[in-house]
Amino acid sequence: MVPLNWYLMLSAVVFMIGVFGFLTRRNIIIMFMSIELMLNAVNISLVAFSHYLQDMRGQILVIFIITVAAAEAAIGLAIIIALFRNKDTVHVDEMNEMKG
Amino acid sequence: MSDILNILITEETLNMLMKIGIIFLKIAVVLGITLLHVAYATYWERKVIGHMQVRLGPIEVGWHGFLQPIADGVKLFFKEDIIPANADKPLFYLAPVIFMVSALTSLSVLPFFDGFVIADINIGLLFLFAMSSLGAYGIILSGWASNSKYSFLGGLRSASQVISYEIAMGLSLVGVMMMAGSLNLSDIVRAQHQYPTGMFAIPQFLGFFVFIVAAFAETNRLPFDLPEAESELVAGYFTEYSGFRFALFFLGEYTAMLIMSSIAALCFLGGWTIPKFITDAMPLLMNVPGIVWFLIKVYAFMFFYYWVRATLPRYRYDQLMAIGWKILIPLALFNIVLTGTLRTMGVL
Amino acid sequence: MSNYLLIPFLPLAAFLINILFGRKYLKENSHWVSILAVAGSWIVTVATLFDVLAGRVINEDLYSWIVSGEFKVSVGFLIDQLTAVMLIVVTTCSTLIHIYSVGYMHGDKGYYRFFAYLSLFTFCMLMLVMANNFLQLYFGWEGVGLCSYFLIGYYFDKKSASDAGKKAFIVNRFGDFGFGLGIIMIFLTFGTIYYEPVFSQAKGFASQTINFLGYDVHLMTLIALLLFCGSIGKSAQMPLHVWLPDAMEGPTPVSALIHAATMVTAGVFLVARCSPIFSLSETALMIVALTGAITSLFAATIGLVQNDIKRIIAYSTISQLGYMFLAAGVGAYTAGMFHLYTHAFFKALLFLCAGSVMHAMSGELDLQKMGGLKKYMPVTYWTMLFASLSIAGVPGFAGFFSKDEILWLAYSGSSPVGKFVWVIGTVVAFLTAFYSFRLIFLTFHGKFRGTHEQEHHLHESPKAMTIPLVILCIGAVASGWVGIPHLLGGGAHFTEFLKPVLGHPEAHGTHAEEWMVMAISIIAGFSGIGLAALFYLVKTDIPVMLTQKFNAAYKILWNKYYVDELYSFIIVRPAIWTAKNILIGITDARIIEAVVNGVPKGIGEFSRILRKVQTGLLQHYAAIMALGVLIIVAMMLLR
Amino acid sequence: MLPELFFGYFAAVIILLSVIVITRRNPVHSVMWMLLLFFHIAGLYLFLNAEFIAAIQVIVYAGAILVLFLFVLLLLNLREELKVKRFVGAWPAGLFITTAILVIVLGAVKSFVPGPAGKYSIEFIKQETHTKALGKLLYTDYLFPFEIASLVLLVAIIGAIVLAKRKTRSK
Repeated sequence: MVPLNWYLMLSAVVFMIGVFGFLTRRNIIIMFMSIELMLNAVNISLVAFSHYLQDMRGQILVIFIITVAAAEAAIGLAIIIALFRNKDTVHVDEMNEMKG
Repeated sequence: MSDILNILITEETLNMLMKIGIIFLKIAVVLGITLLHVAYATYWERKVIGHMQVRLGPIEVGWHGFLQPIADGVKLFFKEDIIPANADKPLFYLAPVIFMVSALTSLSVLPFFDGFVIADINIGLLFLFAMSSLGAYGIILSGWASNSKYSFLGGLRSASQVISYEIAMGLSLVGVMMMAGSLNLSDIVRAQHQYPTGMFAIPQFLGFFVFIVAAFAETNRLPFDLPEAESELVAGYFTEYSGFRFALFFLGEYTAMLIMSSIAALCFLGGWTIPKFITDAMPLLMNVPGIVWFLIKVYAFMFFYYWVRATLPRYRYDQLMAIGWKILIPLALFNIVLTGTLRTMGVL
Repeated sequence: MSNYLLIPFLPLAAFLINILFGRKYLKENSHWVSILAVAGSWIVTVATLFDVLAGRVINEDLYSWIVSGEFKVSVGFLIDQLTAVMLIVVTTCSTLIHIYSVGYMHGDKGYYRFFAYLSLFTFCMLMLVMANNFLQLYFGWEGVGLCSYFLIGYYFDKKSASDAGKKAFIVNRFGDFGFGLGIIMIFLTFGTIYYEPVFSQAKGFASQTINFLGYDVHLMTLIALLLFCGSIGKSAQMPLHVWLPDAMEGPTPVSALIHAATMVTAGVFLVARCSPIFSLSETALMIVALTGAITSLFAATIGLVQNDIKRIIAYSTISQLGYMFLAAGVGAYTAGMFHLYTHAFFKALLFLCAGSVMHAMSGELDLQKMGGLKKYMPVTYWTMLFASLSIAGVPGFAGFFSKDEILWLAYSGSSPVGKFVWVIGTVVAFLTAFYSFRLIFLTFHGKFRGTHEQEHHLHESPKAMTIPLVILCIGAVASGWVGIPHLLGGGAHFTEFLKPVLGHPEAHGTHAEEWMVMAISIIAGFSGIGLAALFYLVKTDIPVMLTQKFNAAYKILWNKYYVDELYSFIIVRPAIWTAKNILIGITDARIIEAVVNGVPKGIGEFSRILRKVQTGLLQHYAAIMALGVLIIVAMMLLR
Repeated sequence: MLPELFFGYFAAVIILLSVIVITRRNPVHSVMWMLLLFFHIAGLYLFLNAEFIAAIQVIVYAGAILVLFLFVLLLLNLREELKVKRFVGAWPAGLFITTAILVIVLGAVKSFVPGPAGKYSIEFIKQETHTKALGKLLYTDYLFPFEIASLVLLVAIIGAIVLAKRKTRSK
């Protein structure tokens, strides 16, 4: 039997890889994919919890997370397209109009 | 050494190996039969359309051109494999494989007759959706990786077409799921057998209609073969492919047709069973093996494919999208509401 | 019976409709809304008056307005005999003047605004008189003040008009300050500001004193005088009378309604309403009487020499208001109210006639440029003549009865200054008759002295103006008949009607004395008229000679006793000097500017440093967030 | 032994693929690796007896979201992407922060104590079938959140159309 902790550690590692990608990549689409990675990491731990605690709530939550991820991807990508039209770039470090 | 073997080879592992062996055998059988069918589907298509257009079709190779598919296969196999210089090579290689694999994988959940299915999983229908949505990757990637205008436009067109009609197709099958109360294809067939009309095509005629149209669009067949509209896009997303890789796309398309026909047979036409009222009238038919009924239904649907191809003209691209989003999806949604209402009222 | 609520709220509705929709939609039809509303009020008022005559008094709260600890105020209404009289005066005058304004203001660009303000004024005035507590009274009081300001400055593009508006507002502040203090004192003393408990408890505090700046002050005197401060301001008594003549810058209907018939009498109404308090303090009453008498004389003498037709009537108003205070001061509140009531009609009429004259003269106000208008505008002439006869105290006219009652009660009353103020009152009666007829003779008789162009233009005013004149004229003649004294065989109904609220002083005199007082006042009135006729009809060189002979006295009167100059010297100029040199020069430039500029400058500098943090780069924020997560998780783990 | 091996394979591949996904220069390749990653995650879900979740993982994530990514990538012209720097200058700082959090979280996972088990045992799910169990719960106890999720999706649809639509020049 695989212990639950293994899943949690896997989840943590994947999540942190996602965070790293988000913090360091210049391409905003890859940053978005990093977010998806983080969401998936959370899903892994939720499904694992659900299985080990014999409770369906974790998987219900996963369904909602996937829903939100889909919505987020749709909106986010639409924003990226609008952004690309205006600025002709997808590099985040070239977008600093909000600089104080 | 033998100690380790002894530890590994126990009763349990042997049993497991046995099971795996049976599964591999099943896969081999299914693949062999399917590929053969696919090959001859091309032959029959040429023949049927030929006769519909009052010409003969292939006739030279073998008796009535019966060996034509084999000759075609040999030819494609030995043709030069051309790769464009500026192509994204890994993806260029990968695209037809994804396309073919996604089609072939779907076969694993199709029950050909009672009990004969490679993987009898509970979410068979969902698995089919998943795999059919994967096909889009092969199309998009082939279009993009070829680094060619025609391929790229064809790829984009096809991908948006496939994605759009996937929704309609999925929704059209929801009615069936509600009728059967299961996602398992075998259960769906059994539920139809229990049902008075014997097949869901009758109570689910709306869903069946949506499914047929969506299936034509999903497989990029006429009248919806926009991605490969010769007059506009040469050959669409596989313009740059040749030889064996072209053959993979070709096979993939016909496999997808076969799978769509199978789904239609399983979900709407009663699969390997025939309606009870027929067997009651003619008990003799009980002795016919289920696979025969199943194949008859599949062939009938394939024939319909050819028939439509020979008859209908091609739609314009915006018309295609309009049909998908403005007619089929609302219709499918209406079908779901209707089915749900009638189910709760106890009519269906 | 609860339809009495319509009385104030109809005009309020008219105000809202006009102010919201007047400019764009109603435009020249604005008057319909206002007139219908105020006429509706008048009808309800008449109905209410009959209820009150039948002996029903309303005193109820509509809803809770302010509740703060022990302090509770409602919007409430008290309709007793006193209120009923005021209601009749206010709604009648208001209705007629609304109608008159249709003709007078015709074609003005701020037409809707004018009617909106008139309606708002009517609403506030009605709230004032219908209040059942001091705070609501104060609300109405300030409301009418505000409307007065709006309407004096109605021609705001004219500097003198906007200045006059400001002057009225500022001068009234002085009085209202005292009034506010008076209300606070009432609350501190009685713990409530509702009339009914205050007045019923007042007797219990009659002898109470309060230590104020080391002096023991009689509590009731203090409260009464503080309230009287408000009256002085609003009713333009000495020394706060200076605003009223200037208020004539407003449109004439405004002068008639606000600065003659209704608002300015609010001070008298206040004294009458608070009569239970005033009656407890002999000192306060004495001060009221003397203030009234002196103001009355003072304003009448100024009125003798002025040439501006509206100013003469304005001084006459001040003088007559002084008369009412004189009456109240000798304890004859009913007589004061009676005079208020009759005065409203004839004074409003005088103003409207003056407006009619102005209308004909294209805005000319100078008496020297008029003359002989009688044949051009007969209706105006006759109505104005009747009004003047009334104010001069000619027997049979309204003014005669009220003035006579005041003089008789002053003479016969128990007030220590009664005889003194009677003498002054009689003199004023003479002066009043004189200047009123000086006005009539100079305006309507003799030869026209204006330009040829003006003469060509002379005409009678339109129907919308003359009809109210005629109606008011009936009031100016007949309104006194409800109060014919017993001596002349009348029933003194007015006095009897108000007795339950205001009481009535004992008259310590015989019938002979009463006849004597009446005769003296009649003689005073007729001699005034006669003298005016002599000076301005027969021997027109006498006034010129007199002014030359008594040049010094004439100068003083012509310059209104230099009161404005005195105020300017004592208050206005020091205030301006302080504002210029200390407030602007030091406080504003050195202190406030320094703070105002320094604070944002400091914030700006701080922000300049702070905004370095805002790089605008998404990943910096994300990294800081992650760092925060790191710190929080680490803290939770190490805890 | 076998389950551990199985898990080890999946975990190793998932971690490896995650790293590959975020380090690829070509975003299209990233997407393809991510596709593979999602299949492995779906496999892990199957391993955890969550077949329905595995199916929608493939259908929604692989079939919809990633296709959307791919579409957007194709719509944007990213040729120069292959020539420029992949990471921001301060990536070591990011690495440091991430590693630090990871170390702490991994340390914290050790002290995790599972709560009491619920009624959805493996046998129970097998008997009822996973989809049915999930559906019953979703349409009863979680009906309201479910409806909200549908609203979120509606907003996303409209929002995406509004945002991505090319602005027609107003006259």
